[in-house]
Amino acid sequence: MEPNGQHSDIQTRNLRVLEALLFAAKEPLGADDLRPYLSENADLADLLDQLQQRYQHAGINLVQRGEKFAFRTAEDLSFLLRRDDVEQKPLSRAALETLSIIAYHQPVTRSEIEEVRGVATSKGTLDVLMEAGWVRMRGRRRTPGRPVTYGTTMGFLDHFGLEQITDLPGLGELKGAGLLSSNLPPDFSVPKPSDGDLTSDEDPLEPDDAGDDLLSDLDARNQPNET
Amino acid sequence: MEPNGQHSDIQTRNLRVLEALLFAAKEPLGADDLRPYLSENADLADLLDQLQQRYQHAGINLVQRGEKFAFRTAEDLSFLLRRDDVEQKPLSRAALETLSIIAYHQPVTRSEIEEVRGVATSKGTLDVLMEAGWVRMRGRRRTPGRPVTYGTTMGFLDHFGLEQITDLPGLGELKGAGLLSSNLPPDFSVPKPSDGDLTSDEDPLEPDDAGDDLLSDLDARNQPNET
Amino acid sequence: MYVDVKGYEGPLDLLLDLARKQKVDLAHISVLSLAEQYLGFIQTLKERRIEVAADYLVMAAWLAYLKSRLMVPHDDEDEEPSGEEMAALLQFRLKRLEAMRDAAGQLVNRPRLGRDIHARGDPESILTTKTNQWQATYYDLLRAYVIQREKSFPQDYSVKVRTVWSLSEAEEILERLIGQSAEWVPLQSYLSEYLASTEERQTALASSFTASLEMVRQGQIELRQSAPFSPLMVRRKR
Repeated sequence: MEPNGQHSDIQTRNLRVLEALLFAAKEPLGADDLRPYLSENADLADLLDQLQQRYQHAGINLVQRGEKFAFRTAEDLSFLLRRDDVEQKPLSRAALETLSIIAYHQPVTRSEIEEVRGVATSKGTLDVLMEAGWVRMRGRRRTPGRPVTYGTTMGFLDHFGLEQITDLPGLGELKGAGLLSSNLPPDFSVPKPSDGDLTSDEDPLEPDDAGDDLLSDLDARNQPNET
Repeated sequence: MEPNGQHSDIQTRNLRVLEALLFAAKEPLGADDLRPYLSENADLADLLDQLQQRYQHAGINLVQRGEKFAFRTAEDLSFLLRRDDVEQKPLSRAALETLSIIAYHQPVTRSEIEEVRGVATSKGTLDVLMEAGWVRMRGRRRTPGRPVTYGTTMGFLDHFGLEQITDLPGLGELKGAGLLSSNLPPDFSVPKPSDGDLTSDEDPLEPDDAGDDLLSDLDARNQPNET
Repeated sequence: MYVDVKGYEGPLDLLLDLARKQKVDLAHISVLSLAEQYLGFIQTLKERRIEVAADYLVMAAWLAYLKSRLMVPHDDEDEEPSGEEMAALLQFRLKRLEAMRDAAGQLVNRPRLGRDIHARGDPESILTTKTNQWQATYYDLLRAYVIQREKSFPQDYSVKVRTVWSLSEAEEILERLIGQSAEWVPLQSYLSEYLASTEERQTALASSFTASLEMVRQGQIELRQSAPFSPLMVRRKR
């Protein structure tokens, strides 16, 4: 065999060994891990470079992590490694009630929701509504305690088939649909919801706003007496 | 783009997806695991064949294990990659014999295993093999006492590097010599081991079947007389 | 000869070991001498008062029977298996056990996963994102809103206590007001105190009129009205 052919045989073998080692390794491997398995005087950097090129367009790539190397799923295929497990659940009554108040009364604070509901609203209920993608924190009300204001989202409109939030039926329509009794107190009204820009008494949220309300616990405790 | 180019784009993508899925997984994957990620009407067998060829001379190969596929380091590199330290507690002679009897005679009942070995099988032996993931309870034989039938698993094929159960070493000679028949002396129909679907004389296991054999204790006791 | 019976995986294993010592192919083994060796071995164990498992004794009995069958010529009328058939059976079982042993040896020496061949060392696990998809209908939403708002309506529906004169109350009052007066006096003037209040006016009029009729019937008082809508006059009956 001519020297050149022999050289490329050794080269091929080195590449195969690297492939196998990197595949079987539990963690990225560095030069010290790899060199003992290669032929003497092998140019590790060059071999890794060749391997990197070989897998450049494959479903897996040879990636560098610091001084070490590992095979990883190609970034554009990373969706293959994610599974979405969707479980359909009916919304609890508390969540549904809270959602409806947010929808009509937005922008609304937690203590305002509680005022309408007559009971304290758990943070969990709001979390569920936010997880569902129907409710969002809009901003903070410019009142003492600066409570968070809640409103509905595009997802809310989508789910309930509304083109805009003002499509929610008003007083007359609710009565007309027989949902509301016609025997209403004279001062009864249904607010006109707005899910758009911040209102004049709302401040924007800080980028890292966790949405905690300073006074919410206090509010919640006082709630049952409040009505 | 001309239709042909488009076709090969889809083909390339399918191959990359298969590569990524098979590479990311430790266990062999089957059609059900792979097909959902491919383009509609993709020819899975053909794609796997292409992939197998692409990796034929690489340091890792695409191997078939029963109906499933996995990337494994190339067999000829084993002398380099051999890791004796990770070898689990070596199998006892009894376990190894039992394993090979199950592999070659499957589906096989405990009393048939005992008939071959001429000695009672302790329950622990089968447990060890099942815990290793090499042996499974397949069903129940349609004979008095309805004994459990045992067979090998995909994990068995994977561990011992067999594409399918018919690749067991020396299977042809054993068959030819009539040594795989459980009834003696060599009769006309020589069975072939089958690790697949239930055979005509097997019933499926109940979902909560604990694998107890009603007659097994009796069988074990009677064993030496039975011949 | 000293052999530890515990080293064997049962009587068949012992027989196989003895057969191998004949150093011939199992197909050409002398079953008769094999049976004799086995029986001799068991005998030795017994003489040394070594406890022998039942399995081995059962095999010994079978081999003793085999030996006797082999030594007498076969009778065609005999329904029992011939000595030759029994010997073939034993040979088959020994061959099969040996074959399984060889197979096990080949199997265990194959390139094995985790030792010679390796799977992906660092599998990229599949991340399962569990999402709840919440269900609610538009109708549910509106109902929920309306129910809550209706709950908040003022609940001051206190039942008005209406002042009503019962007939007996009216009779009592008239009795007291008319007293022993024998003069004709308008009924209304007796009731002026009560008629001033709008709440009592109707019931005072209605009940006292009805009561007065009852008192006339009882002969206690007399009533007189000179013309329609003129004042109703009342006096104690003499």
